[in-house]
Amino acid sequence: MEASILQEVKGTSSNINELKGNLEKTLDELALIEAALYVAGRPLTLQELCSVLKTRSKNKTKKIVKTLMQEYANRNTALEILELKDERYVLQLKAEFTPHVRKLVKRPLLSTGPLKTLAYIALRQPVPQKRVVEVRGHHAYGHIKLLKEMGLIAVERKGRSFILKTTDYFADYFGLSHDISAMKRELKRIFEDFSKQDTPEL
Amino acid sequence: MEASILQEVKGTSSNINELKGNLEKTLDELALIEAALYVAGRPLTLQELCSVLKTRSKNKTKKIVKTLMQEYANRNTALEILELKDERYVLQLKAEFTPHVRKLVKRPLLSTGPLKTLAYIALRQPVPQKRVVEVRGHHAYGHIKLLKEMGLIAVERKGRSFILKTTDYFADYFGLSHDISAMKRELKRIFEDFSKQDTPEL
Amino acid sequence: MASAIKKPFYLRPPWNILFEFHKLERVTPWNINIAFLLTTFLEEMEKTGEIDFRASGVALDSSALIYLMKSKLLLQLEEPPPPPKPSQDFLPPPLFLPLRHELTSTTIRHLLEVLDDVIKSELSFKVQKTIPEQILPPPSEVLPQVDYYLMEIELQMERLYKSLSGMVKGSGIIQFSTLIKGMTRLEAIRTFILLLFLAQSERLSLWQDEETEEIYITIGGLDTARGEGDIQ
Repeated sequence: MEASILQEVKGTSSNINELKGNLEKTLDELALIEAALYVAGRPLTLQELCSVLKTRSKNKTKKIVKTLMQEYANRNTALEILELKDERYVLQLKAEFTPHVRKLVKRPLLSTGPLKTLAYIALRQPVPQKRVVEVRGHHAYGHIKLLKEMGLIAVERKGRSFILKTTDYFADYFGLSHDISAMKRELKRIFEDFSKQDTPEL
Repeated sequence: MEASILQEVKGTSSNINELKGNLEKTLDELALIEAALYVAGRPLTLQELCSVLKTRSKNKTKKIVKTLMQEYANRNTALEILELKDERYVLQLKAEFTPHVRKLVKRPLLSTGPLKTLAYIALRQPVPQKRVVEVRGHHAYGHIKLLKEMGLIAVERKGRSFILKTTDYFADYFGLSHDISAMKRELKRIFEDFSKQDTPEL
Repeated sequence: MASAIKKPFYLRPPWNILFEFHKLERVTPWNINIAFLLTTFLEEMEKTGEIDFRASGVALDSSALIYLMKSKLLLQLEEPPPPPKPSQDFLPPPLFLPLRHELTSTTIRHLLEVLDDVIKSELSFKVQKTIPEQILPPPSEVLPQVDYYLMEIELQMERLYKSLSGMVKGSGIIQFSTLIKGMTRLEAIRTFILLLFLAQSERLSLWQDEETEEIYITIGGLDTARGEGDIQ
C-alpha cells in the first residue's frame, strides 16, 4: 500500500516536472523568438525563425510566434509584432510613439522631403529620374542620392536616362510584396487609407 | 439618506474615473519610456528620459523606469532593463540569448571607411579635424559628419579649428571606459594583444 | 556606399553644370537657376564639410558667366522663356519608415582590425605628403573674355539713374526721345538696355505709346506706367 502511494506520488511529481519542463520550454521558445525579432530589426521569415528554434516544424514555430504576438497585443506596450505577407514577422515600435522618440534615434533618418520622393518613386516605378525631378522639384536630386545610399531605391541606366525603382530591401522594410504591380496595388491602398484618415472632410 | 448614498456613489465613481485616468496615464508613460529605450538601443540618462515624458521631475521619471524594470523582470522575456552607473538605463537582450540569435545580426554599425576614421579619432583624441582629414583623406569630411549624426563623436570648436572626441555612446557601444585617457590605454592594450594574437610569427 | 564614389559632390548633378564649362557654353542660360544652384551648393558644402575655396571660386565664376550669357541674350532683346509649368501628377503622402531597433554586427574587434590600417597610413602620411589630384581647371579656362562694358553694367546703371533723377528732380516722367537727344545710335541702344536693367530691378517703369511709339520713363514712386495707357 505504502509502496503504491509512493509510486503514485513519484508518478505525479514526475508528471509535474514534465509539465513544468514543457512550460519552461515553451517560455524559452517564446523568448527565443522575441530575441530573434529584437536583434534582427527587420522582417524574419518563418524559415529563419524555425532555424532559431532549431526545428523543422513550421506549424510549431508559427504557433509560438502567434502566441508571442498575442502576448504583445495583450500587454500595454509601445512595441508590436506584425505578420507581413509570405509568413514574415517583424517587431517594431507602434507608429503613434514615433514622434515622441524620433530624436533619440542615432541612425540617420529620412526627413519628410525624401520620404515624399520615395513614395512617388514607389508608386510610379520604374520611373525616369527626369520625371521625378519634374514632379518633385530640383531638391529631388539630393533625395534620390540619399535614398540610393540607404539602399531603398536602385538606379538603372537606360540609354541616356536613369530609371528609378525601389529595391527588395524597400519592400521588406515596409512589409510590401516584392512583385512591383502587387506592391503598387498595396501602396495605393495605403495611400487611400492615409488620405481618408488625414482629410475626413473630403 | 438616499441623497447621501447617491453622493457617495457619485464620489466613488469619480474616484474610479480618476484612478482609471491615473492608471492610463501611468501605462502611457511606461510605454513612452519603453519606446525611448527601444529605439535608442543605448543607455539613456534620466535627463533624456525626463525629456521624453516632458517632465522635470527626476523622481517621477525614476519611479516609472523602476516600474518598467520590474515589469520586464516579472515577465518571461528575452529582454531586460538594467540600471547603469550615473542613473542611466538600457534595454538590452539578455546575454544568454546572444549565441542563439547572433547569426541574424547582419548589418555593421558602419562601413569600413567611416569605421577607420572613427578608430583613428578614438586613438588620437582629442584630435583636430584638420589632422583627421590629412591622415584619412578628403572623404573623412563625410565620415565625420556621419559619425557626428550617429552620436559616436563630438565636435568642439577651439579658436579657428574643430577638435574631435568620441562620446559616451561610443564608449558604451564598444564597452570601453568613459574616461578618455583610460579608454585610450584600454584601446592600446587590446590592440597590442590583438596584434600579437593575429601575427604570432612576429 | 558613399565612400565608393570618388568624385567630390559638386561634380554631380545639378552642380556639375557649374564645373563643366564645355557643357556650359552649349546650354540655354534660361534653363539654369543660378540662385538655386549656389544656395544648394553652399548648403551641400556645409553639410559635407568639404570646404574647398577653389570650388567656390569656380562656382562663382561660372555663375557670373551664366549671368553674363543671360545679359547678352537680353542685349539681343531675346525674351526669357515663360517659367515651366509644374508637372501635374498624383503626389502620394510621405512613406514614414517604421522605427525598429537593430543590433549591429560591429564589435571592438572590427575597430581594432581597421586601426592597424589607419596607423600605417598615418605613418606613411608623415613620410610623404600626397599631392592632391588636380580636379579643377585653372581659372583662365573658366573666365571667358568679357566685354568691359558688361563688367561695368552696374556702375553704368547707377550713373544713368542718377542723371535721370536729376532730370525729373526726384520723381516724374521723362520721354526716351528727350533722353537720347544728341546721342549716337550705339549710345542710345546702350542707354535703352540700361533702362531695361533698371526696369527689371523695379527702380523705374517703362511704357510705350502704341501710336507714337514714344517710350515714357517713370521714376520715383509714380506707378502710372503700369496702368492702361493713362499717361497724361
